[in-house]
Amino acid sequence: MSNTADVVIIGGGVVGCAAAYYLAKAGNTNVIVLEGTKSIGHGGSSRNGGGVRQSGRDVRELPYAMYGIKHLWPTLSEELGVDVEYTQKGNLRLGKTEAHLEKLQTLAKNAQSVGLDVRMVDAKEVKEICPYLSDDIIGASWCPTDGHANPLTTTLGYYKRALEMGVRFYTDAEVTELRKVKGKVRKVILKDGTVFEGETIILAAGYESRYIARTVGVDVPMTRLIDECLVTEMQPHMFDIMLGTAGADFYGHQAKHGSFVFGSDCGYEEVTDMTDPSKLITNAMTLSASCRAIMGYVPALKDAKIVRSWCGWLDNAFDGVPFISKVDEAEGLILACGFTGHGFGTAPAVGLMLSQMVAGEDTVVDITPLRYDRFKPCR
Amino acid sequence: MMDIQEKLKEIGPYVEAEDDGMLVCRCEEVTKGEIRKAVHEGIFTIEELRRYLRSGMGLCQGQTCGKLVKGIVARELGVAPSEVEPASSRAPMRPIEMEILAEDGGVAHE
Amino acid sequence: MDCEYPLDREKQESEVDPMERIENHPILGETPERRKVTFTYNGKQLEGYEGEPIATALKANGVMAHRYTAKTHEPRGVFCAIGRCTDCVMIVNDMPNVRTCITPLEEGMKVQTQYGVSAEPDKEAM
Amino acid sequence: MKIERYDMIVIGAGPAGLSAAIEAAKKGIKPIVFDENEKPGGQLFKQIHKFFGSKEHKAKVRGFKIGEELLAEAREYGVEVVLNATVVGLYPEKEITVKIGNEIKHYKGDAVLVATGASENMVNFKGWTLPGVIGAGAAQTMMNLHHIKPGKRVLMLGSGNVGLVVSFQLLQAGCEVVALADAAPRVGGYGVHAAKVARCGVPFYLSHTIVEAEGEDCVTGVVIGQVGPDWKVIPGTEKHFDVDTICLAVGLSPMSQLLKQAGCEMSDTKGGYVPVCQEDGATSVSGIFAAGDVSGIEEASSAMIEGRMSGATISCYLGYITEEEKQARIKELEAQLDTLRQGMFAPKNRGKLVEKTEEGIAVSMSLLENGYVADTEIERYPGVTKQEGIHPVIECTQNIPCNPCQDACPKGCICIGKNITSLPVVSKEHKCIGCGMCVASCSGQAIFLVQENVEPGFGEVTMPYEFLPLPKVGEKGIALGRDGKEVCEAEVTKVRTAPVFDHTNLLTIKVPNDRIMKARFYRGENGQQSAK
Repeated sequence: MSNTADVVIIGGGVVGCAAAYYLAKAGNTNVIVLEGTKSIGHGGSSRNGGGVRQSGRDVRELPYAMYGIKHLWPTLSEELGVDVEYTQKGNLRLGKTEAHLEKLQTLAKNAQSVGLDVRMVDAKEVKEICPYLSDDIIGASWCPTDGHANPLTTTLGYYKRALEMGVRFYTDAEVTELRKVKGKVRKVILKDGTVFEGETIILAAGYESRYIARTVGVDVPMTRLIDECLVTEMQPHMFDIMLGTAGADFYGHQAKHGSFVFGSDCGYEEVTDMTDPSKLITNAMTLSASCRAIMGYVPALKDAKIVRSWCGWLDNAFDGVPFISKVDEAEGLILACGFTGHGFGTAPAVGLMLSQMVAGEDTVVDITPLRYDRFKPCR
Repeated sequence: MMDIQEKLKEIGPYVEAEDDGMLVCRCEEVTKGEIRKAVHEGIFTIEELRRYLRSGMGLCQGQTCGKLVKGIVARELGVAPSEVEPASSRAPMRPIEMEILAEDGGVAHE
Repeated sequence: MDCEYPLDREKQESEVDPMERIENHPILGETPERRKVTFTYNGKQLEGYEGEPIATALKANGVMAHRYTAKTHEPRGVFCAIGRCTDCVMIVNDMPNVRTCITPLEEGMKVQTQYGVSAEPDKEAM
Repeated sequence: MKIERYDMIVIGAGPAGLSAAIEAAKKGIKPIVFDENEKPGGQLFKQIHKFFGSKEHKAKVRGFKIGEELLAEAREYGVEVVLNATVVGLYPEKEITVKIGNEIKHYKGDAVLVATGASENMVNFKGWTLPGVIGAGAAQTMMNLHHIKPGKRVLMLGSGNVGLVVSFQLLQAGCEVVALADAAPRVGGYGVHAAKVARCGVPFYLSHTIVEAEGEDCVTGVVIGQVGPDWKVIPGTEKHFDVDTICLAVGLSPMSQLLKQAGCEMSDTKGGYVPVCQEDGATSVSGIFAAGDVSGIEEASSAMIEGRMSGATISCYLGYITEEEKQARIKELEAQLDTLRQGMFAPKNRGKLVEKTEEGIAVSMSLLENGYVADTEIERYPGVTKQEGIHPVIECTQNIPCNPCQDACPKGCICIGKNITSLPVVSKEHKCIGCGMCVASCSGQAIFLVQENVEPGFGEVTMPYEFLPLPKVGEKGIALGRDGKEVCEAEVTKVRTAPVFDHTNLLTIKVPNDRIMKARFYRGENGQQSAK
């Protein structure tokens, strides 16, 4: 089969797969997706807590986060033919101190400024929304249009549908280098020497995007941060809302299956030094620290058993919002990375916008603030 | 490198089999047919399969069905079972109550 | 959704003839004396020995099916007997998912068949 | 959060783990051993049969006794054994988290030995999830630890050593084993294990697999069928049995999850998913070692030696012994391991059909296909002789590493020689006194004493007997053949029990002279032997 396509997407995660799907949906099936590992969605796409949220997001992200929730998520299962378990029952961001409430208020105000329905609720209302929560909670922000979905089936759903529509996928295809042809980024070179060529190259490979972009002289200012999640055994149905906290202690929800999926940390993440980042070994402290954090807010879960924990790398942009952008000095290259842990919920919108960027159309919302060259020296 | 489209062509379409209804993953109640069908939809690895069907994701974490699932996937892909990479292995090795996990002597600092 | 669990209480308890205990073994000798305790199984009083796995006491009383699965409502019982496969889980003292093959029996324990993750067959498991 | 530090942490108090800890403790290390079970010894605690091997392999000692001995030795050398302690994870810097009681404890070891053993493989068939379908390990746990019969009528799937040994244990516990089936065309385990099951009347169905477990809420029956060359059931060959229990003994897989979590290089082999290991147990991660079944499935006897090797290696790794001392010890242990890995069941012969013994004698095909040596085949083996007066008949027909019978005979009637796998030879020069020590010492229960003409026309057969109730002298019953079928009427003339026999009773029956080479088991008038 030909190694040349209109679009070569580097990264078989949820963003790459979504972009491939929306390209195919728009009629362009001459697309190749290259996944570096053996499994589609091996990275953060399958390792996150499944939040589909707007509240708490930066105002630069909110427009497309809101667009996705309004226009794409509700029909996604039907569209992909895979149950993505999208549940839109709201998000509570919980606070235990006055300082927490202040922080939540600021976030809420920012969000309201771009038209998001998010408001502060008191302890009593919190209990009405979710009776299982701790009495220590004094208030929360409430965004009724937030929700959650299953990142595993969403990623594979996009993949499967794009595959059915004719998109070519390659796994175990680790990209090491990009190369220009006549001044335009065109060649994608794999570790094993295989060369793919595309009119447009979408780089959606998480933190690894940084190494790849560098080969055409572009540095993407982001860092790598480990994040851990855990899952309980199946529990009787308790609630459908998504939870988060002002103190960022944990986030999570009860999945359709009955298990609870939570993300949390132990404080060591910033200094985690993994000899081989691909091994994704969890930290010996985090499992326990996570349980303490979760039980501090949802004491009803104390007897729930944890069956598994895992970790994944976040690609944290220097200023907390992603790079979704064409690159002036590297024509033909589109960056889609630095999602800073917000990639899953916004993936449908991002995928759609990437397909629009390829086609040279205007994106559904303005994403100029997400340009790759926004970093400015502070002194 | 695995060319998914090429491999799908090579293994051909999913053909129903008599014992497709048989359970393989006891915990999550996943049948042989579901696993076989998924392979023909491009779900080639155990990792993907776990995410797609939940096989091996239940209470026993695949300790009972791991080998069986591997065998089915290998057969559908036309490769030796040893070529199918098993799932990753993560703590806790046994299901443990949150309340117990929380008691590791650690305290959150404010 | 309609309940698909067997509704006939008598039948779901799947009692067969009680399984014989081994009191004297050709190699292991006589089984040490243990204290008899009573516990309830789906509300019914049964006897077992203190400290033996709940599953053993149930078996001695002829109980085979410990739970019915969430998706296909199939009966399940002891399979590995060492706490790995988790097929033998039941609701013990109102806690679901208790591995009865490795949980010691105590006086007065409340043991119930588990449907999905619930004690009620008519409550659809999520 | 406190992290306790140890020189050496051992995960798993089975034969490998305990042996390693003992070996290391002897060199001055103070190891700590964690095990998730209530009892130490791993699977040894469910093994109630006598082990094979030679003296240094603890031959003719029952598995659970070996477990007790290992634990006593470990305690003697100051090994700390923590039970009911589930290791939750194995992390970088050789850190483990352990669930002990209602809390989690953190430990770091300069060396960590993973000796977590194996878990059972499963096969699936229609109805395999029904209550009443259990693993062979589950059956052992129920009857040998929890004192309850797994079932009244049982079908065993699997003719490997586990399937054979557990079938015999089921009979000892008083269960009826209605059949033993295996999809393979030949018995996989030791012939002697098969023979003792077959002579109790259990039919063997080789090239048969389970078609279906029947029952609504629990097992009420099973259908098996003959498999063709494509491993599919040949229509029309189905057979039904009324059973309440189906027992699966279809092999073991290493429980290597902790090693994988720790990032050790792994390899998918025929023996399962194992860490890439050196012979001394070192994995790809410095300071993490593996021993026993977790690094490849073998017998408990090998696991003990492997454990000792790891113990020696770790002692050297931690500077308690020199490289030279380690090498010397490893060499010694390797030699022991080598003897265990000889014979027809040696790892190199796995899956092969060995047609001739090392002595050049044809292997009994009936044994491989039916579980017992045919009457017409038995006389070709050197342990089977025709002599005047009482003498042993040793129906040991395969080369397995085992020699206790040689030492058992005070008169020197039995000779195996230097090669431990050789078939025992019964000498015609030495005089058998009929003490029966050989009968009781044979782990395979393959030795019988026979004597013609104890009274006109009648002879006697003395056999090992491990069932209850013990028949009484004067009692009349039926003598069964190697195939478990009725041979003739028999009268019990002697019943001997002694502590030295270790629960293998010697039962002597009187049968007609022409039946002494056929009668190999005894059934009392009131039917099946059983535990009460």
